[in-house]
Amino acid sequence: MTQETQRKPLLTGRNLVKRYGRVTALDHCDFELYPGEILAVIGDNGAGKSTLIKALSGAVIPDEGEVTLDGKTVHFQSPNDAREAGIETVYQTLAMSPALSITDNMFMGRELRKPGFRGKWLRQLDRPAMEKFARDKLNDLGLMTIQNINQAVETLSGGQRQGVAVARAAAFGSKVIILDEPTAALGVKESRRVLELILDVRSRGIPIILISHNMPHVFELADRIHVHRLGQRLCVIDPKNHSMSDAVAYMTGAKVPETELEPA
Amino acid sequence: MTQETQRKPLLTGRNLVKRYGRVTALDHCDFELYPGEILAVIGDNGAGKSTLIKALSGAVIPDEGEVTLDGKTVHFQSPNDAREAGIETVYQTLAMSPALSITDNMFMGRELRKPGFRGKWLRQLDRPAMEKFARDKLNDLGLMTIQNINQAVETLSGGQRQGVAVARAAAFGSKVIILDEPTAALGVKESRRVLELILDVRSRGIPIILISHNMPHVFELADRIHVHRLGQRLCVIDPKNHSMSDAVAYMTGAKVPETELEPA
Amino acid sequence: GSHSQDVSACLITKTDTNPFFVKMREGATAKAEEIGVDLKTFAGKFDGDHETQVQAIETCILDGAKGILITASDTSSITGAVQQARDAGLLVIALDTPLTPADAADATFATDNYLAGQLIGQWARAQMGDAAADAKIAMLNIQVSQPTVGVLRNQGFLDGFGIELGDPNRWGDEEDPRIVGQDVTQGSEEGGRTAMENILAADPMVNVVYTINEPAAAGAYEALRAIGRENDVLIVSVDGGCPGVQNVADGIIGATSQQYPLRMASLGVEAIKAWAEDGTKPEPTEGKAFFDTGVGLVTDKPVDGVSSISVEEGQDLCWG
Amino acid sequence: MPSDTDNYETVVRERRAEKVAEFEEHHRGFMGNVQHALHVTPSLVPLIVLVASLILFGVLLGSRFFSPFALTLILQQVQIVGIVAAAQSLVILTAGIDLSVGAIAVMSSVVMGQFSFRYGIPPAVAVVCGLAFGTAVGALNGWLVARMKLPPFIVTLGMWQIVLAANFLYSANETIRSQDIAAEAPILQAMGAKFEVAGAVFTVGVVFMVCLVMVLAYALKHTAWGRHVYAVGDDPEAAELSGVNVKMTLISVYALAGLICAFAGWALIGRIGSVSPTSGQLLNIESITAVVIGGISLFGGRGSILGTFFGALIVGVFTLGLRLAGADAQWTFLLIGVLIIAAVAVDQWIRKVSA
Amino acid sequence: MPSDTDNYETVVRERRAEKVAEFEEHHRGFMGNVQHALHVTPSLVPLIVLVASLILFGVLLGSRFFSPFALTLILQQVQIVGIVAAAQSLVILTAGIDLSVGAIAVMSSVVMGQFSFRYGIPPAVAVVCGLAFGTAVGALNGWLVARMKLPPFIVTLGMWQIVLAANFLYSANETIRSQDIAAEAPILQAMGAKFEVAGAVFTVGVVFMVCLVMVLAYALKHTAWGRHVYAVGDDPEAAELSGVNVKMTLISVYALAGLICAFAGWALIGRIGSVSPTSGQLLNIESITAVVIGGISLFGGRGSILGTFFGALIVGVFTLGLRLAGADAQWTFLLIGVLIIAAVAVDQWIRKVSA
Ligand SMILES: Nc1ncnc2c1ncn2[C@@H]1O[C@H](COP(=O)(O)OP(=O)(O)OP(=O)(O)O)[C@@H](O)[C@H]1O
Ligand SMILES: Nc1ncnc2c1ncn2[C@@H]1O[C@H](COP(=O)(O)OP(=O)(O)OP(=O)(O)O)[C@@H](O)[C@H]1O
Ligand SMILES: O[C@@H]1[C@@H](O)[C@H](O)OC[C@H]1O
Ligand SMILES: [Mg+2]
Ligand SMILES: [Mg+2]
Repeated sequence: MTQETQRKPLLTGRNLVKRYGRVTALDHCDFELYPGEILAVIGDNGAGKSTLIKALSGAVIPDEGEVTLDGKTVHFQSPNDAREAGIETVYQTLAMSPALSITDNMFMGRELRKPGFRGKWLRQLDRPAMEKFARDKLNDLGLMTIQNINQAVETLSGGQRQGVAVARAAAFGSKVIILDEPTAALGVKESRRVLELILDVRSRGIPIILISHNMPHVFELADRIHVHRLGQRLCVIDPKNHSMSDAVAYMTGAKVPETELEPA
Repeated sequence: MTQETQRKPLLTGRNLVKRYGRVTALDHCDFELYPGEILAVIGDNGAGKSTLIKALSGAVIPDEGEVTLDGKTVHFQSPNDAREAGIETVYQTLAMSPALSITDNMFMGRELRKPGFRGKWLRQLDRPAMEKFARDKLNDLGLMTIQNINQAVETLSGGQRQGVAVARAAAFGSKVIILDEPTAALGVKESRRVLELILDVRSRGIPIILISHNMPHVFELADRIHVHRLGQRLCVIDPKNHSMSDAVAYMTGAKVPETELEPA
Repeated sequence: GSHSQDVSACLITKTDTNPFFVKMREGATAKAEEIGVDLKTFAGKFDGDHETQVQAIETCILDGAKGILITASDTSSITGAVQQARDAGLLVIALDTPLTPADAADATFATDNYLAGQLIGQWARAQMGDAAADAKIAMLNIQVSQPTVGVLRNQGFLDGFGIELGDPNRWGDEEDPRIVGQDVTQGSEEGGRTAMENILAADPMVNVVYTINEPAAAGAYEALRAIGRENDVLIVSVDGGCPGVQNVADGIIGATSQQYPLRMASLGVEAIKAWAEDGTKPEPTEGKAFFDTGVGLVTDKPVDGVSSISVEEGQDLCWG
Repeated sequence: MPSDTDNYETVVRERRAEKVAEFEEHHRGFMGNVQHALHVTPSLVPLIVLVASLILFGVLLGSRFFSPFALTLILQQVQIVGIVAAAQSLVILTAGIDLSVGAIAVMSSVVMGQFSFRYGIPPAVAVVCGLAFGTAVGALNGWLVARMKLPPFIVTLGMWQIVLAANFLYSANETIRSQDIAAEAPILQAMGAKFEVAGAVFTVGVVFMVCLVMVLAYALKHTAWGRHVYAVGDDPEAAELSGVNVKMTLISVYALAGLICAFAGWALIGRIGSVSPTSGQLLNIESITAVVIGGISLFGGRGSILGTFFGALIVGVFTLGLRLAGADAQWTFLLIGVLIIAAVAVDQWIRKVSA
Repeated sequence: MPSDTDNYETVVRERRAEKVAEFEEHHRGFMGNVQHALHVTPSLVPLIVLVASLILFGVLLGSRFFSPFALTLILQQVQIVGIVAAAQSLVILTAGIDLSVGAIAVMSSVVMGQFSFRYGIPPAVAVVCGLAFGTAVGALNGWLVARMKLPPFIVTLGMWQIVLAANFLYSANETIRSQDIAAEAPILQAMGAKFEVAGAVFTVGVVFMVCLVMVLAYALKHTAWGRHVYAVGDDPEAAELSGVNVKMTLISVYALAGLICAFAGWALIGRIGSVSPTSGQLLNIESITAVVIGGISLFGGRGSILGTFFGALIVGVFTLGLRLAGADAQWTFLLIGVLIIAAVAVDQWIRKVSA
């Protein structure tokens, strides 16, 4: 990965701190994402992974520290700011409106309007186009067991919901895609589709941050692995030089990494 | 497992049907759980696994079909009925009250009262006892990164929440314990603890229904595997005679099982 | 404060959204300033809100006032608090509405609401002549709780019109078929219009309309105008506010019984001042339990046997 | 026991052109179709209750009730509540509540009246000022809710008191008479203008109410803004995370509600002829009642504005029907209470049967 | 690339006596401690607002306000609202709302009065009948909400109209005079009995209110029932799934609320001396205001009943303070509106700073 050390990171966090009352979820944490890579973030439950990516995507405003995108410091005030900058996130809690349909949820905040007068003046939504797009994206994930694209999201099974969220991010992310445990509720087949999708996305040149507890998946996909422990980045490892056992040992504290940080 | 064929099933479902509007989530499905076993239920997303266990645990009232416990037909009208019959369930959605504390949630519906006058007449809760118990159970799961047992559940990370729910079921189940994807959001270490806990529970003689998408875990623990597909039981396989590839092939429809049902 | 030499007094009205009480307050404030009384004003939140009035009385006692002028929202419920004030050495004068019993207050300056109703009833009957025998009467009352002011005017009207009353303490129990409908209006234009429409839907041939007050009358008129019957229906009302009297002039209302809130207010303020200075209490009108501040029937079409004043006179005396 | 190392994922590695999974379609038949329609069209249930109550009173009262006069009278009587309830629906869909609707309507009408008569501003301009006033108060509500994150109930409760008191202080409790308005500023009564179609009398206000409901129904269903209103009401955090500008959506909803209430104030002048600062005191409770009978959840995100419209009509039908059937005011009040509960019970029952 | 088959799970196979994970404890200091206290005790915020408003009026008005008499007067003036708001809190904690509280209170007092006077039932028995009546209406509310699954807003709105109209019909709008009650049924006025402690005047009703709040605070915090009330309000489905008897909890809450309202009705007789069917019309809005100023969420499951108590007192302090300061009624009304919003804004601000 030495070629990468020359490259400038696309998205960074420096010294990020986030406290919730007595709990320090992020404790002076650093972070880098390089162009075109798949970076996995692993760590115990409660280590602060979700908080870290929320701080990067505007969903949480860190108490201290700074975030840069393309070398420029950014101050996202809301996830919308981050989305406008091209960062698309699938949150662990999925962030969907239960009573609305799958299509509505996929296009939330970037709806398509009918062409011509009806779209421009009556601001009418182009439902057929939106439905077709949604159906295609779900098909890609092998989620065609969903019987009705206009079904309310609250009537979907846990895995189906996750599939919809991932499809949404993959369809719209332009600069960075962040996936917080995207396959947690997915079946074997559906997980596999998501992994393929992640590789598809990378081949479009878009870097991905992947949080996952599934070590085989992490080691299969990741270019680099950020190991998170007790609110901090413990080390970054190269999956080609480390075993899954090493990674698990680091993140659980069973073993201390030799060098604090591997060359990133 | 021939010795088991002689034994009477503890919990059965016959011909269960559940429709949601246009969707048929359970389509004349059968089910058996034998005493002392770990039965895994696997299937694609949306196959109807959660609906099946909800029908068994009173959370959903099936449109058709019957459920028996210990050979007697039961008509659970609410999860409470099932709990009183000794069936404890961890639902996929976890079923916790976000604003209440971990302790409150663990003891919901079976709170401990202070001994003597204060408990009997003032009906005062025995908080210290409840807190100690909760702390011990979470310790068993290695969830001591939870810093405060009186933290509101909504402030826990996804994995921490799941840990609390599993600890609750394991602590109170007396006849059957049902776990719907108990490790989906858990880290490597925490998942391992849950697996150990499941084995602990079985060694106490209590049978377990385990829904999981994690094949290695399923094959490690299960005595029998119920493969669910399109709202029905496709087959029941013995993990000792089948490979994970077989199981995945059956549940995704890539392969059709030879005999409709293996001897259970 | 700077008025420490002054006598201080309180005025507590039923509401201060009804122009009647607004004018009463303005009159009292002007009088108080003129004779050097420090006046604080209070009001309930809606007509019938006696709890807020109780709180106001307590505040006045606490504040060291010499006397209280009150238009009671509930004439008997308020007596406990009034007694407390009197025990604390305050002079309590009921305005507009006598307490039950009337001697619960030290004095009362009020309109005779039953008489106000009677006058418009008599006038309407005389106006119709023989047709009164098969009149079709709509009664637009105040609200479902049947407060005394509404009952007195309603029953007074029916009595004046020559209709046999049932229980004189409530409306709605009369048997006379000439009453084609009763409804409630909240004493507002909107309520007046809706209530009138409801009764018209039941019987479009209504020809006499009693209204609790002039806003309700204005609303009823709009409903009649909407079906083109505004010219063949007689509307009578109570109050004598300036817009109401103008409506009499314009022929919208046939006659209205005028009350004199300014007179009540200034008499009340003077009485408290007098009492603070030499301990004299005002006396009630001969033959009545209260000091009657009078009521005048305002109409341009006087009838025999019912004394009335002209619209011009009414306009001179009108309030608000 | 097969080893942990069984490479089972290869089974799903190649993407097969898989037949789309389909469950046995449960045979529907007529009742099934009805149930499905009820399921996907939430406003159908209040519509059924409305039709049932029309039939009930039609049978009870015959042509007295089933006349063009009586039926259009109901429309006229519900127009103010109907307009205000449309505003209330928007706010309630965002999981808020607006207790200031009545006060805004009345104060807007007072602004229109006083600006014309006290300051001699051209009446048409005064109307615009009144509409602007309503919008401004609504926007202030929205700002307090969205930016200051105060609970809508409290914001609008406080605003209700403030606007109502300001209304009385500003108007000095003076009514502007219908005759004066007709003479000098007839445009203030424009919403009361009548026209007849085959014995049925409609007013501009009634037409406005119907158009308003249709436009809002369209906007809620077929524009991005409408979808965002639902999303915000459903789960504001999720909406924010998935890219909705929650704050602007909320502010726009409250401001629009204020504007609609100001229109209701204008319609109020049309209906009662005069400008009276004491009007509209029951609009809060009546509008919320219409919304809830119409099936919109007070927890936001669910229901349709057409339902609200039917809800307002249901109350109107019962009120007039009971009065015509001879119930006195107190009994009408009591029976409306029973019917509010019954209407919603029927609603629940239909939903359950059709679930 | 390491193989998929790396048996990484062995790393975590043996359970190690692991040191409990601890994050660096953020240094707290004085402000930190204050913030923490605010965080864990939700009723502290309204308490602070209350104390601030007491100080404000104390400075403005001096000893006229800061006398034992004036301060206990506030208690007397808020007692009815305070009692009813306690009932309202319970219902709102379950994510419901009770619009029938005022009507239940009044009708219960009418039952107590009319049973004694019209039927000559011994007054003590009549009081019990009144309490039973309130409980029954509350239980009916609860039954409709829990069993019939009707929205609480609608159920209690309908019940409000029904009970209020029944109240007027049954009482024939007659007030039972204070003097008659004192002579023939003094127990009806028992809640109004006064006693003095060092210049401060207390009534039995005030003591009842304070005790009621304490008992309910205890029950909500330290009994299983109380925890279930919160759980039901938080997420009824989750509560049901985790073993709470949601229906019985709801019915018990509404029935208890009815009983408490009936006590409020009794206290009402004590306060005004007479039995008047027109009392209590503002209790709905006033009790809800107290609850919300006290920091209980209208969406259920969050807040404390002590907060409600302070909320009621805040309104009482402002009302008396403004009156004493000489503000006229409309200005008082307007300022209370401003203060409702301001109190909650301060509350939000404190919470934000202490988050
Ligand atoms: N809103 C909140 N309020 C209080 N504490 C919080 C909040 N959100 C997270 N925390 C705490 O911060 C810590 C880190 O949480 P976070 O969700 O980032 O963990 P995570 O690494 O994503 O865990 P998991 O793998 O279980 O998802 C946890 O201890 C959690 O309890
Ligand atoms: N409340 C509901 N309303 C409508 N449809 C529902 C409802 N609950 C479940 N379904 C539908 O029933 C089918 C089965 O859902 P279920 O949750 O049982 O699947 P599952 O096998 O547990 O899937 P997963 O592995 O993703 O959890 C799905 O198609 C789902 O959309
Ligand atoms: O006398 C008053 C009357 O004139 C007003 O219209 O309503 C209230 C009454 O007390
Ligand atoms: Mg996480
Ligand atoms: Mg499931």
